[in-house]
Amino acid sequence: MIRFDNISKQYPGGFEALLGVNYHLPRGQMAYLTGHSGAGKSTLLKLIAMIERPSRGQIFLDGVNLNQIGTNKIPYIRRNIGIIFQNHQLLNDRNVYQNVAMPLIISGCRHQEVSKRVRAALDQVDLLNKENAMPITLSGGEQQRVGIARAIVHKPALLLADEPTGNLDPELSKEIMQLFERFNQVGVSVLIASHDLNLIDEMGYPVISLDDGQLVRNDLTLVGAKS
Amino acid sequence: MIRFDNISKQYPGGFEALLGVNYHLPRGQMAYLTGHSGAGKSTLLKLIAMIERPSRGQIFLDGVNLNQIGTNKIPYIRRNIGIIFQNHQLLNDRNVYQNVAMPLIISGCRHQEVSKRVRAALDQVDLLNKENAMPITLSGGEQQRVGIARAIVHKPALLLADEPTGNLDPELSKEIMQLFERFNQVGVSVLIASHDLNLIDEMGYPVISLDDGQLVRNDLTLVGAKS
Amino acid sequence: MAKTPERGVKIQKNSPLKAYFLHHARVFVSSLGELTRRPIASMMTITVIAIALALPSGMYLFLHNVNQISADWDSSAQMSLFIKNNVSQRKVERLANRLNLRNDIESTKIITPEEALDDFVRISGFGDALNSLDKNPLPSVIVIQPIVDNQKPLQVSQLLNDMKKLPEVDIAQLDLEWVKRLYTMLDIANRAVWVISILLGIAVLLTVGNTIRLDIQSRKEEIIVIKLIGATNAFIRRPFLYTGLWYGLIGSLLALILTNIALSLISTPIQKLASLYNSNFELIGLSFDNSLMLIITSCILSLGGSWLAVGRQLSKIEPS
Amino acid sequence: MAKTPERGVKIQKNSPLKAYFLHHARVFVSSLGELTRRPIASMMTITVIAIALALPSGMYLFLHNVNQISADWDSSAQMSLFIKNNVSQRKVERLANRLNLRNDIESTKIITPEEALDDFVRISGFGDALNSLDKNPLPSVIVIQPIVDNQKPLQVSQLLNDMKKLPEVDIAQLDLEWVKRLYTMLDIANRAVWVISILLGIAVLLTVGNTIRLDIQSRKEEIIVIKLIGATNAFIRRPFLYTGLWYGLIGSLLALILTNIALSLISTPIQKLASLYNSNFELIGLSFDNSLMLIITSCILSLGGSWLAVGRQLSKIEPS
Ligand SMILES: Nc1ncnc2c1ncn2[C@@H]1O[C@H](COP(=O)(O)OP(=O)(O)OP(=O)(O)O)[C@@H](O)[C@H]1O
Ligand SMILES: Nc1ncnc2c1ncn2[C@@H]1O[C@H](COP(=O)(O)OP(=O)(O)OP(=O)(O)O)[C@@H](O)[C@H]1O
Ligand SMILES: [Mg+2]
Ligand SMILES: [Mg+2]
Repeated sequence: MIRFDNISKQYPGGFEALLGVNYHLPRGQMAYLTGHSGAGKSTLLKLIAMIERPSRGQIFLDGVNLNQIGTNKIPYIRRNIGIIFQNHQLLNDRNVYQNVAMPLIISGCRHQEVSKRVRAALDQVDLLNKENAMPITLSGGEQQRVGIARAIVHKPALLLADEPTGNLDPELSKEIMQLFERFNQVGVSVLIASHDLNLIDEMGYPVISLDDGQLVRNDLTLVGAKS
Repeated sequence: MIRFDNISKQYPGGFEALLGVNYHLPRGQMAYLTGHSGAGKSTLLKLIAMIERPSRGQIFLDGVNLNQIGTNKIPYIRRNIGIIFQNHQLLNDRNVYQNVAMPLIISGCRHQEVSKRVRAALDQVDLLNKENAMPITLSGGEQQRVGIARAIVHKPALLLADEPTGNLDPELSKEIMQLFERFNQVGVSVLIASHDLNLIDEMGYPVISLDDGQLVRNDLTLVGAKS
Repeated sequence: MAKTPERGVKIQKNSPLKAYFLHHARVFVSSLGELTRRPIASMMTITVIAIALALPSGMYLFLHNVNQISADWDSSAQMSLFIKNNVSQRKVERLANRLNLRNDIESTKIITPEEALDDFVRISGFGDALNSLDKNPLPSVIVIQPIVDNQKPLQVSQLLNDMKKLPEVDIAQLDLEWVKRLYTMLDIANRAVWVISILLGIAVLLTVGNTIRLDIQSRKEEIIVIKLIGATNAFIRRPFLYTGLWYGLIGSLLALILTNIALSLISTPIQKLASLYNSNFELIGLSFDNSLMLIITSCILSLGGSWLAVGRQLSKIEPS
Repeated sequence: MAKTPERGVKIQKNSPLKAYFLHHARVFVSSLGELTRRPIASMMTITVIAIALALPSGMYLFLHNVNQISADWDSSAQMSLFIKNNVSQRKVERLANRLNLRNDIESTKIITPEEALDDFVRISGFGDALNSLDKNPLPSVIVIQPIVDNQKPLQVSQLLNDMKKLPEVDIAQLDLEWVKRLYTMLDIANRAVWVISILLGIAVLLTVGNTIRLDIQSRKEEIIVIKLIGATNAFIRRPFLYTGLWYGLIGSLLALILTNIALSLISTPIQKLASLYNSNFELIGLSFDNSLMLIITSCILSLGGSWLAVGRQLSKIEPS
């Protein structure tokens, strides 16, 4: 699903956030991404979603070389990815329902279909009762869950999650991870950046690990060889 | 330092975020605040910082009844509190240095004094090298640390922290907690909302716990009796 | 991913064309909704636009009406040709008829020496002595009513020169020089209205552009978010363009209302003024065509302003 | 906490007054810095303000100049009094002297019947017959030059009526009715300039208010953050007010420049026009006082606009 081919990312200003990163996440695979604060986890995910472009190397998303995608094609790439952002990125002037419905509206989905899917997604993150609340009136964890609902509502082929449980209590974190697991079981590829090493251990999925922009652990090579 | 006297908070819309909460945090005490997502932790902290006003009950901050503080006096109350917000709340159009300097500038501190204190604060969160970076170019954890530096730069008498390590790896989380501990040792009262139960256990400070807006655990009564 | 059967495709979509129009209609209506949700803020922008539009149309009307009034006064812009004494009465008549054919002369009128003397007697009030004259000393006069074209005030001078050159004519004299001066002033004022219209048109463009620009700025975060979840630039641009259109539309309607209120307010004093001069003058309002022009101009300017703002701003806002 | 010795107090502070002025000066300069950091955006707002200010000052100048021109023409606004035949020449002289004392009369001039006849002979070109008259049939005429006050066009009519009632006067006749008409028009135009100035003043107020409002809106997050860390409302308000002031100041300067450019552009054709009428007319520019007034008005309007916007908006933005 995702293949990084010797990817480096240098930010304007000269900081090298990623340095020669190679890995391959097979289709339908779930994996974790770890590393200290500032190791480059978010940068790695941003490269996949084309929020940043790599300085060197090539990224293949489902066989497509992202370097060859023009700016005006980016929206269509993003529509097939569900992204959970580290800082939620909710629309503050729309309520929870409208936030979650956004990806469907953007891709021109029918009205009845929208409402059915949004409710299903909200149900999965246990927020059906907050449907009409504005994001600003939600607790940190609730906002995070709205972001998760929005990422899964259009049933993307790939799910990227950046610290999806940073604001959640251990119990809820576990539940959310299990939600991702269920998605993975119906064929969605999932990549989750997380600090919660205990939970990661518990879930038992392959881990790739960054340290100062370099890959220092890559369980996926084993998996890749296997599949 | 902080006394909650039968505090309830009902948000507009009717949601009861806090229900009859009583506790007393003695001056110079450090304590943890826990509870599930949406339990009311942030609400409790917001009441202390006068970001929200209680619906019922009285809050005493260092002996002052907050109900008797007028709107125009609020800024002066806030200047004596260091607050670390769940969502960082950084100024995106100013760099790290300027963000951290803000509390000092607001209270009219001298120029030389400002730069000395800001550098000291940045040093404590290990961000001296990012002094001139804009918040948007920082990783999630780095932003969180800028928020921490800003909260401690003016050496407040009380430190409130809402999920200060949600975006930090376990190692850094530990360091930050130790930073709070050092502050506490020089007499600062500290109240930290956190989900990181392992870390809380490890630190061994008193815990107060919320469940659906109600206080279900309060180690502080023991402490309060002791002191 | 583009190559594989997309999961997203499973979503039941409308037919593309229908979806497109539905979406446009929805954005068109919802952008109006946005404006009404912040009524005071929207009214500030709209009022500025309306003032900027009402002023040139008001001034246009003012001048249009003054032109009209002065057209009434044209009758005063006569020319008197004093005919040489040795020209016979018949020749004078022939000359008058000939002049009548010129396309810059409206009409001619002959005042015979007898009539002139009668007038003179009447004016001076002392007829007895003159009546006793054995020979009338006064010349024939041909009074010419030129056709005055506001756009060409010099034509009348030209005509006057021509007349002076006629062999039969002793003296040719324009009765009311001031009419020419008035036309010169009106001409300058007409040009001024054009300049002012252009300046205020720029003001409308900039006002809408500025409003939309700041609007975009204040929605920067939202735009980033919505880009992050796969919205195209066109999708993001649309509501802003429609908002600009609404500003222009409502602003021009308000301008029309303002202009017509102003018109009805001054109509009474003007009517009174006109009656003082025995003029059956009717105040001219904005015609349907004028109004339509104003609305269309306003919409185009506003849309242009928001287009500029959106183009400049949207490309600057990219997630990072 | 207010009661206890505050830890924050340990921070070395400037003396409050010095700190206050230092802070104001810093904000004053830095708000200009903000404007120059977004030059195109700022120019849009400033241009709208400048246009809105340049228009009324331009129109004011136009009318001021027209008034000036028409003052030159005042000499044409004469009145002729045809004196009854039975009034002796001495009485005519006495009447003329008496009239001269009126404060609405500039000067009087007597045309004796002999002079009148000479004129008539000259104009008609046929003196022989008239010269042979044994008695001059023409009356004495007193030509009056009234003092024309632009503000009171009806005074002249009043004077005319007075003259008609004089027992010695047979016929009193205003030579140039059109002057009165011109003054009426100028009067209307003067009023129009006032109305337009007020409208455009409102436009300035709204433009600045709107810009500041949207500026505040786009800084909503920042304002919340800065409130959260203990900033007072005054602290937050200040940069916006200074920004408004800058808009007004720069806008008015630009308006002055625009007006003076326009003035120099039309000065040549106007000069030519004036020379056509043998007038030694000098185009009047904006005086120093006018300019100062414009700048002050603009600053007050802009500050007022931003004050309104800030007041309305800041109270709405509260952390939650
Ligand atoms: N736009 C940018 N410009 C410059 N430097 C940047 C930018 N974005 C990120 N960086 C730097 O790149 C490094 C990696 O950032 P990244 O966000 O990928 O870290 P991370 O692994 O997600 O950390 P965290 O766990 O704290 O979120 C950081 O040191 C950060 O300061
Ligand atoms: N402004 C508001 N208006 C209405 N309801 C609100 C508002 N703010 C918070 N709430 C509700 O109050 C409840 C408690 O919110 P709070 O932010 O205190 O939770 P929390 O304990 O901090 O949770 P988390 O760990 O997820 O941050 C939540 O259910 C939230 O939806
Ligand atoms: Mg990150
Ligand atoms: Mg919270």
